[in-house]
Amino acid sequence: MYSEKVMDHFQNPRNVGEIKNADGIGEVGNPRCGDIMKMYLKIENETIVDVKFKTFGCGSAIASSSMATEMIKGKTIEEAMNITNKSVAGALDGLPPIKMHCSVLAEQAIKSALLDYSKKNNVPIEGLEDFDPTEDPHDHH
Amino acid sequence: MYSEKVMDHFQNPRNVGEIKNADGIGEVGNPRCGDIMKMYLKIENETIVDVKFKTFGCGSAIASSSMATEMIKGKTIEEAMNITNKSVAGALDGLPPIKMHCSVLAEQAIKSALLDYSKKNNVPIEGLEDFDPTEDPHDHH
Amino acid sequence: MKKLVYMDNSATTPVKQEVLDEMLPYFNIKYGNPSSIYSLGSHSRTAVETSREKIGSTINAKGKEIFFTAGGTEADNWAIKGVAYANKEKGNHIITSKIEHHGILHTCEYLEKQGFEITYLDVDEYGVIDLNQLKESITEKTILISIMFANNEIGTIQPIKEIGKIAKENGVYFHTDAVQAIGHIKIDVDELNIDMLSMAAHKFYGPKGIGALYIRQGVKIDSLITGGAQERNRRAGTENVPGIVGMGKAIELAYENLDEKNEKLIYLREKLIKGIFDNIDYVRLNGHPTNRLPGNVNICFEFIEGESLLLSLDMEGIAGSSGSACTSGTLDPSHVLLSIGLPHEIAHGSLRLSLGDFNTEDEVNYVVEKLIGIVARLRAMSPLYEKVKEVR
Amino acid sequence: MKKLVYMDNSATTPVKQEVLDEMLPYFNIKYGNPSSIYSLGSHSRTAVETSREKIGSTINAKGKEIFFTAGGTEADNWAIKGVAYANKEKGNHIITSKIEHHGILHTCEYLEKQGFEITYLDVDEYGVIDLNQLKESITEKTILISIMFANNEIGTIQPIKEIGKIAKENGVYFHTDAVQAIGHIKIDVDELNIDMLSMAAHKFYGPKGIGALYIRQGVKIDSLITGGAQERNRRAGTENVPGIVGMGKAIELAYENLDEKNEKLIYLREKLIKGIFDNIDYVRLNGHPTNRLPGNVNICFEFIEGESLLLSLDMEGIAGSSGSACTSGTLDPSHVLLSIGLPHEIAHGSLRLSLGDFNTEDEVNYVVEKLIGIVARLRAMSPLYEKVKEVR
Ligand SMILES: Cc1ncc(COP(=O)(O)O)c(C=O)c1O
Ligand SMILES: Cc1ncc(COP(=O)(O)O)c(C=O)c1O
Repeated sequence: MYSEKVMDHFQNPRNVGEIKNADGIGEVGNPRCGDIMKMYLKIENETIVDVKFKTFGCGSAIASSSMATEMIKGKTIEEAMNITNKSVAGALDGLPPIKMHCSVLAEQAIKSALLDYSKKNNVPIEGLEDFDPTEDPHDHH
Repeated sequence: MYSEKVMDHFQNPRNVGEIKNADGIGEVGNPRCGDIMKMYLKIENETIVDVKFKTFGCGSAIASSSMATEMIKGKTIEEAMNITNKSVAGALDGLPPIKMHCSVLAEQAIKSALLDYSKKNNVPIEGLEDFDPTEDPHDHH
Repeated sequence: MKKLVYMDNSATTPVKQEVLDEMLPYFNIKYGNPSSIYSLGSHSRTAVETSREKIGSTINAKGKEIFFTAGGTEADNWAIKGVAYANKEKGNHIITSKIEHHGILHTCEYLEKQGFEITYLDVDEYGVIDLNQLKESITEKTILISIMFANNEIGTIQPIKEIGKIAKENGVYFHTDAVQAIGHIKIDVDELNIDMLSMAAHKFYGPKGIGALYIRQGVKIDSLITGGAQERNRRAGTENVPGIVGMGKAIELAYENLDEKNEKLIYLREKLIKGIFDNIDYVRLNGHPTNRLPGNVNICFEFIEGESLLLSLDMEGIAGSSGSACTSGTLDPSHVLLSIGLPHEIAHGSLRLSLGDFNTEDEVNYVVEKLIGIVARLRAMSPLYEKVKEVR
Repeated sequence: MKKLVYMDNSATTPVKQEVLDEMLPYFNIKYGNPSSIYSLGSHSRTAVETSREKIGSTINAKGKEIFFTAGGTEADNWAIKGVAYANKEKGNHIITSKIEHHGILHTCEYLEKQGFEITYLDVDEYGVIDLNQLKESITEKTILISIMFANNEIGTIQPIKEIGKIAKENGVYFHTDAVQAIGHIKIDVDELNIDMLSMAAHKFYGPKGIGALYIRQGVKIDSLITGGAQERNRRAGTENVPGIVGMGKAIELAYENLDEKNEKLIYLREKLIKGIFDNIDYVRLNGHPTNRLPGNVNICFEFIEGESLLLSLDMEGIAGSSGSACTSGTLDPSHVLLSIGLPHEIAHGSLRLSLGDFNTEDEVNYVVEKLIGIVARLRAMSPLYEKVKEVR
């Protein structure tokens, strides 16, 4: 069902954990639906110097979180904003169609954490104007 | 499907053939339905001294004819009149339910031949008053 | 067991050893439920999907247009009832033929009781439908044409391409019961404009209890069996994995060297027909003389009845079948033989010998030899033959 | 293949060697069509009827009341639709429960679209229906009560005898989906007043793709699959002879030493439950504590999601299943877990381990040991668990 990449990231997820005094924290998903992703960012000079996540969810949710953290670590905010659910899924060598919402959740978690950072620090981030962290990822099937 | 007795009588039918100048000939059945039995009787002193048959029909029709001829050969007319489809089927160790009409046909063939004898010789036979040789044997299923 | 000359390959076929070998691990080693997510389950899933692809590619369809069923009859029922119920807003008229398999006919009769209207097309003396009658039968209310690819009794092959064309021109779905054709004749569902097609593995050296319905993408059809999400939500029930694997292997083998195999079958078929005609009088060949299944021989022997013929053949170790009433469990002989115009008494004396990959020329000779004696013996017993001799 | 601890016997079971051995000749030696009259056909016929008798006698029914199907789902569909269509003059009301298998539920939903009325009975926290609610639901229009014998997810066994009694007193047919019960629990259809009963061989070490519906003599029911005269004219299609033979052998084996086997299963089940409860917190047992299938363990692990649990177990060679949405292909977790009152987030973390004849005590120990680590690891990753720890 899952690609080897997915299984690798599920089995050995990168960047699991929390960041004390994180600069931005995002939490998306809903326990009712069986998936919650929480992402912690440490940001210095517009750059994501550290990132951690915690996820309650299925194998692809965990793998998507892990992959997403890898993809943004060390990147600028602008670069991180370019990460889409498709690029996460692609980096995992694809996800089964019914699991695409997991990659959507990962994208939303990043944006959510960036929004938190943006609000706390009052730095506007281009592309987050219309972002709604409560949008239902299942619609992206 | 068939008992060994049926198969034996089908494979080695007794009394197949015709009797020239038979005293009674009966033919029952209908080619449309796939079975016709023709029975020839030689009768002396109220006794069936010889009997032959020809049958167009399935295995159980042939076996029933064969068994019926064996059962009446050497018997008096009265004895022959006691042969029923059940006794023919019983003597064959039974017939499948959908084949019971074959034994009915055998009973009818005997009675038909006796009726022919009775008419030709003007000897009434008890039990043949209401006999209808054209009755549909399939109703006896 | 004693010597067996099996010439009833249209009734069913033995599972080929290569097929059985592929199936075996799926009974007790790779036994996982394909719906399970652990490795054992995904092995089964892969096996099922591989078979689906094989079957699809054989008839030029996509794998996802193949839906596994328990056999040909279920596929037939599904096609007919599924289209009928799903399209009843559009119309209630279905066209089929008088010589379909009971899987189609009895299902159409069932629908008639529910208010559907069925046209049963006539066939000519060879068992071929009339394309003009088909065209004229189509009305605004027609939702489905179901005509079998090749007949199971007399082997006649229908003008499927022309039927498909007529169906397409009139915007009517076209289903074909190809249970006797698949594995024996090349079929391209696109070229022939087929929307649905029924198949059963046990007719081409696969196992019993597994079949499939091809459903062209986009066809509106209800499910017949509802429940779990198997078969993309269209046919519920835990998949018969060994059966599915066997069907995939069997169809693959069937289309290997098909032309060669058919050449051999046709040679044997013609030899068998000639052998019978040269040695036995009062016989007639049923079905189309040339446009018939490669292995199908169907002959009426006048004045004798089919079942006694079959029993006699069985004693010589020969397995065949008959359209006689006695073998069908009904009072009437085969509806197919009656539809091509045979009188009842002649239809009762029919014999179908269906040849397969394992038959040999020696067997054909043996059957002809035995038939000569058996027919003579049964005719000697027959009051009908007696009358003919008198007339002569 | 690597080490496998198979604890998903409710999903499907391996075919036992003795069962496979009985089936094998029917693939390519005794391959005749049971409808054929020659010897090869009658061998198949005998085999089919022998299996039918075995199954009948196991549940105290007559052989001729057993009708073979392609599996449990077909049997369920047949019972529900067949009774509905055949008795619609009498009434259009059917009573079932909220925790039935989809083979029943989706079929009832299909009938609702056709104008039938369905009452879905509630269940209590253990998954048991309320007999008073059942009684009160019966109206003049009620034609069928269909309540499963034992639940496939949580293992709860229903008060079948009481249900049968209520059905009988009210002159309503009683069908039970016994797919999970047959082969594991003794069933007497007369004692329990069961009119129809569904079964599937692959749940008791028989093959996939074969099942049966018991239909008490006299029950008015339409056919689901029409065509040939097989199964006494009630279920058309060439018989899956190897499957039928396998099912007969499997049921025979299943009821040999049943008490002993169940004693062992219950011992392992309780050991597994205890092992989990002693070592892992925030767990809850689903289903009835005692009145449950001998091999069924169903436990929710809070704060983690079922699919990731299953994947982690699979990596350790352990096969189980879950009622999580992710494994069902839908958005909601199991309807059964929701019906017994679990909140969504807890239902997502369910794990079913279903034990079978081949499981050992060592395996139970191994599973407990691995579960401890896996649950800890997944919880360490879970933002939900984090919150709980904070509260503590
Ligand atoms: C209770 C119950 N009913 C019906 C079924 C359906 O059986 P099958 O998948 O063999 O059609 C199952 C198993 O999947 C089941 O557990
Ligand atoms: C033309 C045709 N259609 C349908 C069927 C039914 O197939 P099955 O018996 O496998 O269900 C058969 C064979 O019996 C057949 O020959």
